[in-house]
Amino acid sequence: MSVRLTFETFDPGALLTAFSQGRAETGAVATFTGIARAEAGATIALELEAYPGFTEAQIGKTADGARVRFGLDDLLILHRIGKIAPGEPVVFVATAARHRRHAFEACDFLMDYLKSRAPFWKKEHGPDGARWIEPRDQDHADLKRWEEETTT
Amino acid sequence: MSVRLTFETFDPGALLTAFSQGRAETGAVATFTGIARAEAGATIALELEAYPGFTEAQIGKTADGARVRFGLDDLLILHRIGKIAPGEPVVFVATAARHRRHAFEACDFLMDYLKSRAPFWKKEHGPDGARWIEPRDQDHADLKRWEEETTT
Amino acid sequence: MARVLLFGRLSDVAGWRDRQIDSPFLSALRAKLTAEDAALGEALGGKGVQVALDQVIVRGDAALNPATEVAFLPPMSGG
Amino acid sequence: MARVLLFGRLSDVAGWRDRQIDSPFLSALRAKLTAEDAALGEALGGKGVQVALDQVIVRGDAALNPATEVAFLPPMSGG
Repeated sequence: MSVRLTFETFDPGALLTAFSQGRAETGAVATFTGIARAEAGATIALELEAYPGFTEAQIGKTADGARVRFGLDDLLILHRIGKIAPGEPVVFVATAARHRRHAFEACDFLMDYLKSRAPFWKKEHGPDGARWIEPRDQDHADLKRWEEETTT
Repeated sequence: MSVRLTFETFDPGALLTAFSQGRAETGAVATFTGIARAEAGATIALELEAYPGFTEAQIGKTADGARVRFGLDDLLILHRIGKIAPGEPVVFVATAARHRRHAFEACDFLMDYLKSRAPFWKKEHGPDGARWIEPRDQDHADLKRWEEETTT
Repeated sequence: MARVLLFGRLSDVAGWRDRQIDSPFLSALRAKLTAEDAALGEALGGKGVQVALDQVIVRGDAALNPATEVAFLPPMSGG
Repeated sequence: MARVLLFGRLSDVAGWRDRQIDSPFLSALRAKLTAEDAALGEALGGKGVQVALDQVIVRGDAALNPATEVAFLPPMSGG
Protein backbone atom coordinates (compact mmCIF):
# COMPACT_ATOMS: atom_id res chain seq x y z
CA MET A 1 0.00 0.00 0.00
CA SER A 2 1.39 3.36 -1.01
CA VAL A 3 0.10 6.92 -0.49
CA ARG A 4 2.23 9.69 -1.92
CA LEU A 5 2.05 13.39 -2.81
CA THR A 6 4.07 14.96 -5.60
CA PHE A 7 4.80 18.48 -6.84
CA GLU A 8 5.75 17.08 -10.27
CA THR A 9 3.47 15.96 -13.09
CA PHE A 10 3.37 12.19 -13.60
CA ASP A 11 2.32 9.51 -16.10
CA PRO A 12 -0.65 7.43 -14.88
CA GLY A 13 0.28 4.71 -17.38
CA ALA A 14 3.75 4.24 -15.91
CA LEU A 15 2.15 3.80 -12.48
CA LEU A 16 -0.32 1.22 -13.83
CA THR A 17 2.49 -0.69 -15.56
CA ALA A 18 4.38 -1.02 -12.28
CA PHE A 19 1.25 -1.68 -10.20
CA SER A 20 -0.08 -4.50 -12.43
CA GLN A 21 3.23 -6.45 -12.51
CA GLY A 22 3.45 -9.80 -10.72
CA ARG A 23 -0.26 -10.05 -9.89
CA ALA A 24 -0.87 -13.65 -10.97
CA GLU A 25 -3.24 -14.20 -8.03
CA THR A 26 -4.92 -10.81 -8.10
CA GLY A 27 -7.24 -10.93 -11.08
CA ALA A 28 -8.59 -7.39 -11.02
CA VAL A 29 -6.96 -3.96 -11.15
CA ALA A 30 -9.11 -0.83 -11.31
CA THR A 31 -7.69 2.66 -11.70
CA PHE A 32 -8.94 6.19 -11.78
CA THR A 33 -7.10 9.20 -13.14
CA GLY A 34 -8.43 12.68 -12.42
CA ILE A 35 -7.26 15.26 -14.93
CA ALA A 36 -7.30 19.04 -14.41
CA ARG A 37 -9.98 20.44 -16.68
CA ALA A 38 -9.45 23.54 -18.76
CA GLU A 39 -13.18 24.49 -18.54
CA ALA A 40 -12.74 26.16 -21.93
CA GLY A 41 -10.28 28.73 -20.58
CA ALA A 42 -12.13 29.49 -17.32
CA THR A 43 -9.38 27.75 -15.35
CA ILE A 44 -5.76 28.70 -16.00
CA ALA A 45 -4.39 26.54 -13.21
CA LEU A 46 -5.50 24.57 -10.19
CA GLU A 47 -3.46 24.91 -7.00
CA LEU A 48 -3.59 22.30 -4.25
CA GLU A 49 -2.08 22.81 -0.83
CA ALA A 50 -1.41 19.89 1.53
CA TYR A 51 -0.15 19.69 5.10
CA PRO A 52 2.89 17.47 4.55
CA GLY A 53 2.83 14.43 6.82
CA PHE A 54 -0.69 15.11 8.09
CA THR A 55 -2.27 14.82 4.64
CA GLU A 56 -0.58 11.50 3.79
CA ALA A 57 -1.38 10.13 7.26
CA GLN A 58 -5.08 11.05 7.01
CA ILE A 59 -5.39 9.60 3.50
CA GLY A 60 -3.47 6.53 4.70
CA LYS A 61 -6.04 5.87 7.44
CA THR A 62 -8.93 5.90 4.96
CA ALA A 63 -6.90 3.85 2.48
CA ASP A 64 -6.15 1.24 5.11
CA GLY A 65 -9.84 1.09 6.00
CA ALA A 66 -10.67 0.55 2.32
CA ARG A 67 -8.03 -2.17 2.06
CA VAL A 68 -9.71 -4.13 4.85
CA ARG A 69 -13.33 -3.31 3.94
CA PHE A 70 -12.97 -4.33 0.27
CA GLY A 71 -10.42 -7.11 0.83
CA LEU A 72 -7.83 -5.49 -1.41
CA ASP A 73 -4.51 -7.13 -2.24
CA ASP A 74 -2.94 -3.72 -2.71
CA LEU A 75 -3.62 -0.08 -3.48
CA LEU A 76 -1.75 2.97 -4.68
CA ILE A 77 -2.63 6.64 -4.37
CA LEU A 78 -0.57 9.41 -5.93
CA HIS A 79 -1.85 12.98 -5.57
CA ARG A 80 -0.49 16.13 -7.18
CA ILE A 81 0.02 19.21 -5.04
CA GLY A 82 1.12 22.71 -6.04
CA LYS A 83 0.10 24.37 -9.30
CA ILE A 84 -1.45 22.04 -11.86
CA ALA A 85 -2.04 23.02 -15.49
CA PRO A 86 -5.16 21.91 -17.42
CA GLY A 87 -4.68 18.47 -18.95
CA GLU A 88 -2.24 17.35 -16.24
CA PRO A 89 -3.20 14.45 -13.95
CA VAL A 90 -4.29 15.52 -10.45
CA VAL A 91 -4.81 12.15 -8.83
CA PHE A 92 -4.21 8.48 -9.62
CA VAL A 93 -5.77 5.64 -7.63
CA ALA A 94 -5.15 1.95 -8.36
CA THR A 95 -6.76 -0.95 -6.50
CA ALA A 96 -5.98 -4.68 -6.82
CA ALA A 97 -8.39 -7.40 -5.71
CA ARG A 98 -9.32 -10.94 -6.59
CA HIS A 99 -12.73 -9.89 -7.88
CA ARG A 100 -13.54 -6.93 -10.06
CA ARG A 101 -16.51 -5.69 -8.01
CA HIS A 102 -14.24 -5.10 -5.02
CA ALA A 103 -11.55 -3.40 -7.09
CA PHE A 104 -14.12 -1.05 -8.68
CA GLU A 105 -15.90 -0.25 -5.42
CA ALA A 106 -12.70 0.46 -3.53
CA CYS A 107 -11.43 2.76 -6.28
CA ASP A 108 -14.79 4.59 -6.43
CA PHE A 109 -14.88 4.92 -2.61
CA LEU A 110 -11.32 6.24 -2.41
CA MET A 111 -12.02 8.81 -5.11
CA ASP A 112 -15.16 10.02 -3.32
CA TYR A 113 -13.08 10.46 -0.17
CA LEU A 114 -10.16 12.14 -1.94
CA LYS A 115 -12.40 14.58 -3.81
CA SER A 116 -14.50 15.59 -0.80
CA ARG A 117 -12.77 15.16 2.54
CA ALA A 118 -9.05 14.59 2.06
CA PRO A 119 -6.91 17.32 3.68
CA PHE A 120 -6.27 19.55 0.68
CA TRP A 121 -7.04 23.21 0.15
CA LYS A 122 -7.87 24.05 -3.42
CA LYS A 123 -7.45 27.32 -5.28
CA GLU A 124 -8.53 28.01 -8.83
CA HIS A 125 -6.54 30.50 -10.86
CA GLY A 126 -8.73 31.96 -13.60
CA PRO A 127 -8.57 34.95 -15.94
CA ASP A 128 -10.11 37.14 -13.18
CA GLY A 129 -7.75 36.06 -10.39
CA ALA A 130 -7.64 33.27 -7.84
CA ARG A 131 -10.27 31.93 -5.46
CA TRP A 132 -10.36 29.23 -2.79
CA ILE A 133 -12.82 26.40 -3.47
CA GLU A 134 -15.10 25.14 -0.72
CA PRO A 135 -16.28 21.50 -0.63
CA ARG A 136 -19.15 20.88 -3.08
CA ASP A 137 -22.51 19.46 -1.98
CA GLN A 138 -22.18 16.80 -4.69
CA ASP A 139 -18.94 15.59 -3.10
CA HIS A 140 -20.66 15.12 0.24
CA ALA A 141 -23.57 13.34 -1.45
CA ASP A 142 -21.08 11.04 -3.18
CA LEU A 143 -19.41 10.18 0.10
CA LYS A 144 -22.74 9.60 1.83
CA ARG A 145 -23.40 6.65 -0.50
CA TRP A 146 -20.75 4.70 1.40
CA GLU A 147 -21.99 5.64 4.86
CA GLU A 148 -25.49 4.40 4.09
CA GLU A 149 -24.08 1.14 2.88
CA THR A 150 -22.36 0.61 6.19
CA THR A 151 -25.41 1.17 8.34
CA THR A 152 -28.03 -0.77 6.32
CA MET B 1 -13.70 4.67 -29.67
CA SER B 2 -11.61 1.56 -30.24
CA VAL B 3 -12.40 -2.16 -29.82
CA ARG B 4 -9.58 -4.56 -30.60
CA LEU B 5 -8.57 -8.19 -30.08
CA THR B 6 -4.96 -9.33 -29.82
CA PHE B 7 -3.10 -12.66 -29.72
CA GLU B 8 -0.13 -10.93 -28.07
CA THR B 9 0.35 -9.96 -24.45
CA PHE B 10 0.17 -6.21 -23.81
CA ASP B 11 1.00 -3.53 -21.23
CA PRO B 12 -2.12 -1.91 -19.71
CA GLY B 13 0.01 1.04 -18.59
CA ALA B 14 1.13 1.86 -22.12
CA LEU B 15 -2.52 1.89 -23.18
CA LEU B 16 -3.46 4.21 -20.31
CA THR B 17 -0.57 6.56 -21.13
CA ALA B 18 -1.82 6.93 -24.71
CA PHE B 19 -5.49 7.08 -23.72
CA SER B 20 -5.06 9.82 -21.10
CA GLN B 21 -3.09 12.17 -23.38
CA GLY B 22 -4.71 15.41 -24.55
CA ARG B 23 -7.78 15.16 -22.35
CA ALA B 24 -7.81 18.71 -20.94
CA GLU B 25 -11.62 18.78 -21.10
CA THR B 26 -12.24 15.20 -20.02
CA GLY B 27 -11.55 15.22 -16.29
CA ALA B 28 -12.06 11.53 -15.55
CA VAL B 29 -10.44 8.35 -16.86
CA ALA B 30 -11.37 4.99 -15.33
CA THR B 31 -9.69 1.74 -16.33
CA PHE B 32 -10.01 -1.91 -15.55
CA THR B 33 -7.41 -4.59 -16.17
CA GLY B 34 -8.38 -8.24 -15.87
CA ILE B 35 -5.42 -10.50 -15.19
CA ALA B 36 -5.35 -14.29 -15.72
CA ARG B 37 -5.25 -15.90 -12.28
CA ALA B 38 -2.96 -18.78 -11.45
CA GLU B 39 -5.45 -20.16 -8.87
CA ALA B 40 -2.43 -21.56 -7.03
CA GLY B 41 -1.51 -23.90 -9.90
CA ALA B 42 -5.05 -25.06 -10.72
CA THR B 43 -4.92 -23.13 -14.00
CA ILE B 44 -1.94 -23.57 -16.30
CA ALA B 45 -3.39 -21.42 -19.07
CA LEU B 46 -6.61 -19.78 -20.15
CA GLU B 47 -7.60 -20.04 -23.81
CA LEU B 48 -10.06 -17.64 -25.40
CA GLU B 49 -11.55 -18.14 -28.83
CA ALA B 50 -13.23 -15.32 -30.72
CA TYR B 51 -15.09 -15.19 -34.03
CA PRO B 52 -12.97 -12.58 -35.81
CA GLY B 53 -15.07 -9.71 -37.12
CA PHE B 54 -18.24 -10.89 -35.39
CA THR B 55 -16.75 -10.60 -31.89
CA GLU B 56 -15.43 -7.05 -32.42
CA ALA B 57 -18.73 -5.99 -34.05
CA GLN B 58 -20.85 -7.34 -31.18
CA ILE B 59 -18.62 -5.74 -28.53
CA GLY B 60 -18.65 -2.54 -30.60
CA LYS B 61 -22.46 -2.38 -30.47
CA THR B 62 -22.50 -2.62 -26.67
CA ALA B 63 -19.57 -0.19 -26.41
CA ASP B 64 -21.38 2.34 -28.57
CA GLY B 65 -24.47 1.98 -26.41
CA ALA B 66 -22.34 2.64 -23.32
CA ARG B 67 -20.75 5.66 -24.95
CA VAL B 68 -24.19 7.23 -25.46
CA ARG B 69 -25.77 6.03 -22.20
CA PHE B 70 -22.95 7.29 -19.97
CA GLY B 71 -22.06 10.33 -22.08
CA LEU B 72 -18.47 9.19 -22.60
CA ASP B 73 -15.89 11.28 -24.43
CA ASP B 74 -14.06 8.14 -25.48
CA LEU B 75 -13.50 4.48 -24.67
CA LEU B 76 -10.99 1.77 -25.44
CA ILE B 77 -11.34 -2.00 -25.19
CA LEU B 78 -8.47 -4.38 -25.82
CA HIS B 79 -9.12 -8.11 -25.31
CA ARG B 80 -6.63 -10.96 -25.45
CA ILE B 81 -7.49 -14.10 -27.41
CA GLY B 82 -5.57 -17.36 -27.76
CA LYS B 83 -3.61 -18.94 -24.90
CA ILE B 84 -3.03 -16.67 -21.91
CA ALA B 85 -0.58 -17.49 -19.10
CA PRO B 86 -1.33 -16.69 -15.44
CA GLY B 87 -0.33 -13.11 -14.62
CA GLU B 88 -0.88 -11.86 -18.17
CA PRO B 89 -3.60 -9.25 -18.83
CA VAL B 90 -6.77 -10.64 -20.41
CA VAL B 91 -8.74 -7.47 -20.91
CA PHE B 92 -8.25 -3.72 -20.62
CA VAL B 93 -11.08 -1.20 -20.63
CA ALA B 94 -10.61 2.57 -20.40
CA THR B 95 -13.41 5.14 -20.29
CA ALA B 96 -13.13 8.93 -20.43
CA ALA B 97 -15.88 11.25 -19.22
CA ARG B 98 -16.27 14.72 -17.74
CA HIS B 99 -17.43 13.30 -14.40
CA ARG B 100 -15.96 10.38 -12.51
CA ARG B 101 -19.29 8.68 -11.75
CA HIS B 102 -19.95 8.22 -15.47
CA ALA B 103 -16.43 6.98 -16.19
CA PHE B 104 -16.64 4.42 -13.34
CA GLU B 105 -20.12 3.22 -14.22
CA ALA B 106 -19.35 2.82 -17.91
CA CYS B 107 -16.17 0.85 -17.14
CA ASP B 108 -18.04 -1.37 -14.67
CA PHE B 109 -20.90 -1.93 -17.14
CA LEU B 110 -18.54 -2.81 -20.01
CA MET B 111 -16.66 -5.30 -17.83
CA ASP B 112 -19.91 -6.98 -16.74
CA TYR B 113 -20.84 -7.35 -20.42
CA LEU B 114 -17.39 -8.54 -21.51
CA LYS B 115 -17.16 -11.14 -18.72
CA SER B 116 -20.65 -12.59 -19.21
CA ARG B 117 -22.05 -12.13 -22.70
CA ALA B 118 -19.33 -11.07 -25.11
CA PRO B 119 -18.77 -13.61 -27.93
CA PHE B 120 -15.85 -15.54 -26.53
CA TRP B 121 -15.48 -19.23 -25.80
CA LYS B 122 -13.26 -19.96 -22.86
CA LYS B 123 -11.18 -23.04 -22.10
CA GLU B 124 -9.16 -23.64 -18.97
CA HIS B 125 -6.04 -25.75 -19.25
CA GLY B 126 -5.27 -27.31 -15.87
CA PRO B 127 -3.04 -30.12 -14.59
CA ASP B 128 -5.85 -32.63 -15.39
CA GLY B 129 -6.48 -31.43 -18.94
CA ALA B 130 -8.67 -28.80 -20.57
CA ARG B 131 -12.33 -27.91 -20.13
CA TRP B 132 -14.71 -25.41 -21.69
CA ILE B 133 -16.17 -22.90 -19.26
CA GLU B 134 -19.89 -22.08 -19.32
CA PRO B 135 -21.17 -18.62 -18.31
CA ARG B 136 -21.31 -18.22 -14.51
CA ASP B 137 -24.52 -17.31 -12.69
CA GLN B 138 -22.63 -14.46 -10.99
CA ASP B 139 -21.85 -12.96 -14.39
CA HIS B 140 -25.53 -12.90 -15.31
CA ALA B 141 -26.42 -11.42 -11.93
CA ASP B 142 -23.77 -8.72 -12.51
CA LEU B 143 -25.24 -7.87 -15.89
CA LYS B 144 -28.78 -7.79 -14.53
CA ARG B 145 -27.86 -4.82 -12.33
CA TRP B 146 -27.78 -2.65 -15.45
CA GLU B 147 -31.06 -3.94 -16.87
CA GLU B 148 -32.89 -3.08 -13.65
CA GLU B 149 -31.48 0.39 -13.76
CA THR B 150 -32.89 0.92 -17.25
CA THR B 151 -36.44 -0.15 -16.44
CA THR B 152 -36.94 1.51 -13.04
CA MET C 1 -20.13 -24.64 -51.06
CA ALA C 2 -20.91 -22.76 -47.84
CA ARG C 3 -18.01 -22.16 -45.50
CA VAL C 4 -18.84 -23.80 -42.17
CA LEU C 5 -17.18 -22.61 -38.94
CA LEU C 6 -17.42 -24.34 -35.55
CA PHE C 7 -16.58 -22.55 -32.29
CA GLY C 8 -15.84 -23.57 -28.72
CA ARG C 9 -16.61 -27.18 -27.76
CA LEU C 10 -18.26 -27.82 -31.17
CA SER C 11 -14.90 -27.99 -32.94
CA ASP C 12 -13.62 -30.35 -30.23
CA VAL C 13 -16.62 -32.62 -30.85
CA ALA C 14 -16.20 -32.50 -34.64
CA GLY C 15 -12.43 -32.62 -34.83
CA TRP C 16 -12.44 -29.71 -37.30
CA ARG C 17 -13.28 -26.02 -37.17
CA ASP C 18 -13.48 -24.78 -40.77
CA ARG C 19 -14.79 -26.70 -43.80
CA GLN C 20 -16.34 -26.05 -47.21
CA ILE C 21 -19.63 -27.98 -47.48
CA ASP C 22 -22.07 -27.95 -50.40
CA SER C 23 -25.66 -27.39 -49.27
CA PRO C 24 -28.52 -25.20 -50.59
CA PHE C 25 -30.24 -24.72 -47.20
CA LEU C 26 -29.23 -24.49 -43.55
CA SER C 27 -31.63 -27.37 -42.73
CA ALA C 28 -29.97 -29.55 -45.39
CA LEU C 29 -26.54 -28.63 -44.06
CA ARG C 30 -27.57 -29.69 -40.54
CA ALA C 31 -28.91 -33.01 -41.91
CA LYS C 32 -25.70 -33.62 -43.83
CA LEU C 33 -23.50 -32.91 -40.80
CA THR C 34 -25.68 -35.15 -38.57
CA ALA C 35 -25.62 -38.03 -41.09
CA GLU C 36 -21.84 -37.79 -41.18
CA ASP C 37 -21.28 -37.37 -37.41
CA ALA C 38 -24.16 -38.07 -35.01
CA ALA C 39 -22.33 -36.59 -32.00
CA LEU C 40 -21.77 -33.34 -33.88
CA GLY C 41 -25.40 -33.32 -35.03
CA GLU C 42 -26.54 -33.60 -31.42
CA ALA C 43 -24.09 -30.90 -30.28
CA LEU C 44 -25.27 -28.50 -33.02
CA GLY C 45 -28.86 -28.89 -31.78
CA GLY C 46 -27.80 -28.45 -28.14
CA LYS C 47 -29.17 -25.84 -25.74
CA GLY C 48 -28.14 -22.30 -26.56
CA VAL C 49 -26.28 -23.08 -29.80
CA GLN C 50 -26.89 -20.24 -32.27
CA VAL C 51 -26.20 -19.94 -35.98
CA ALA C 52 -24.78 -16.90 -37.74
CA LEU C 53 -24.98 -16.47 -41.51
CA ASP C 54 -22.35 -14.03 -42.73
CA GLN C 55 -21.91 -12.92 -39.10
CA VAL C 56 -25.62 -12.24 -38.50
CA ILE C 57 -27.51 -14.44 -36.00
CA VAL C 58 -30.48 -16.19 -37.69
CA ARG C 59 -33.29 -18.42 -36.40
CA GLY C 60 -35.02 -21.16 -38.41
CA ASP C 61 -34.07 -22.23 -41.92
CA ALA C 62 -32.32 -20.12 -44.56
CA ALA C 63 -31.04 -20.49 -48.09
CA LEU C 64 -27.28 -20.69 -48.46
CA ASN C 65 -25.33 -19.43 -51.43
CA PRO C 66 -21.87 -20.74 -52.26
CA ALA C 67 -20.17 -17.79 -50.52
CA THR C 68 -22.24 -17.91 -47.30
CA GLU C 69 -20.26 -18.20 -44.05
CA VAL C 70 -22.19 -20.43 -41.64
CA ALA C 71 -21.00 -20.24 -38.03
CA PHE C 72 -22.26 -22.50 -35.22
CA LEU C 73 -21.88 -20.70 -31.90
CA PRO C 74 -22.23 -22.47 -28.53
CA PRO C 75 -23.30 -20.35 -25.53
CA MET C 76 -20.86 -17.47 -25.22
CA SER C 77 -18.90 -17.53 -22.00
CA GLY C 78 -17.59 -13.99 -21.99
CA GLY C 79 -13.87 -13.28 -21.72
CA MET D 1 8.01 29.33 20.77
CA ALA D 2 5.34 27.18 19.13
CA ARG D 3 5.57 26.83 15.34
CA VAL D 4 2.33 28.18 13.84
CA LEU D 5 1.18 27.04 10.37
CA LEU D 6 -1.71 28.53 8.40
CA PHE D 7 -3.36 26.70 5.51
CA GLY D 8 -5.66 27.61 2.63
CA ARG D 9 -7.31 31.03 2.78
CA LEU D 10 -5.96 31.63 6.32
CA SER D 11 -2.45 32.33 5.01
CA ASP D 12 -3.92 34.68 2.38
CA VAL D 13 -5.73 36.58 5.17
CA ALA D 14 -2.62 36.74 7.38
CA GLY D 15 -0.01 37.33 4.71
CA TRP D 16 2.19 34.60 6.20
CA ARG D 17 2.02 30.83 6.51
CA ASP D 18 4.70 29.76 8.98
CA ARG D 19 5.86 31.66 12.09
CA GLN D 20 7.45 31.01 15.49
CA ILE D 21 5.25 32.50 18.23
CA ASP D 22 5.82 32.33 21.96
CA SER D 23 2.70 31.22 23.87
CA PRO D 24 2.06 28.73 26.71
CA PHE D 25 -1.54 27.88 25.73
CA LEU D 26 -3.55 27.60 22.53
CA SER D 27 -6.10 30.09 23.93
CA ALA D 28 -3.31 32.60 24.60
CA LEU D 29 -1.92 32.06 21.11
CA ARG D 30 -5.35 32.78 19.59
CA ALA D 31 -5.64 35.98 21.72
CA LYS D 32 -2.18 37.10 20.66
CA LEU D 33 -2.88 36.50 16.95
CA THR D 34 -6.24 38.32 17.21
CA ALA D 35 -4.73 41.31 19.01
CA GLU D 36 -2.14 41.59 16.28
CA ASP D 37 -4.52 41.04 13.31
CA ALA D 38 -8.27 41.25 13.89
CA ALA D 39 -9.11 39.86 10.42
CA LEU D 40 -6.94 36.81 11.06
CA GLY D 41 -8.48 36.36 14.52
CA GLU D 42 -11.94 36.31 12.96
CA ALA D 43 -10.84 33.90 10.22
CA LEU D 44 -9.27 31.52 12.79
CA GLY D 45 -12.60 31.37 14.64
CA GLY D 46 -14.56 30.88 11.41
CA LYS D 47 -16.92 27.99 10.67
CA GLY D 48 -15.18 24.66 10.25
CA VAL D 49 -11.65 25.84 11.08
CA GLN D 50 -9.86 23.07 12.99
CA VAL D 51 -6.62 23.06 14.93
CA ALA D 52 -3.98 20.33 14.86
CA LEU D 53 -1.25 20.09 17.51
CA ASP D 54 1.69 18.09 16.23
CA GLN D 55 -0.58 16.83 13.41
CA VAL D 56 -3.39 15.65 15.70
CA ILE D 57 -6.75 17.45 15.57
CA VAL D 58 -7.68 18.90 19.01
CA ARG D 59 -10.75 20.66 20.38
CA GLY D 60 -10.75 23.23 23.18
CA ASP D 61 -7.66 24.63 24.85
CA ALA D 62 -4.29 22.91 25.22
CA ALA D 63 -0.87 23.63 26.65
CA LEU D 64 1.86 24.34 24.12
CA ASN D 65 5.49 23.53 24.58
CA PRO D 66 8.22 25.32 22.64
CA ALA D 67 8.42 22.52 20.03
CA THR D 68 4.66 22.19 19.42
CA GLU D 69 3.51 22.54 15.81
CA VAL D 70 0.16 24.38 15.76
CA ALA D 71 -1.71 24.15 12.46
CA PHE D 72 -4.90 26.06 11.67
CA LEU D 73 -6.90 24.15 9.05
CA PRO D 74 -9.85 25.68 7.20
CA PRO D 75 -12.52 23.28 5.86
CA MET D 76 -10.78 20.74 3.65
CA SER D 77 -11.90 20.88 0.06
CA GLY D 78 -10.60 17.56 -1.14
CA GLY D 79 -8.29 17.31 -4.15
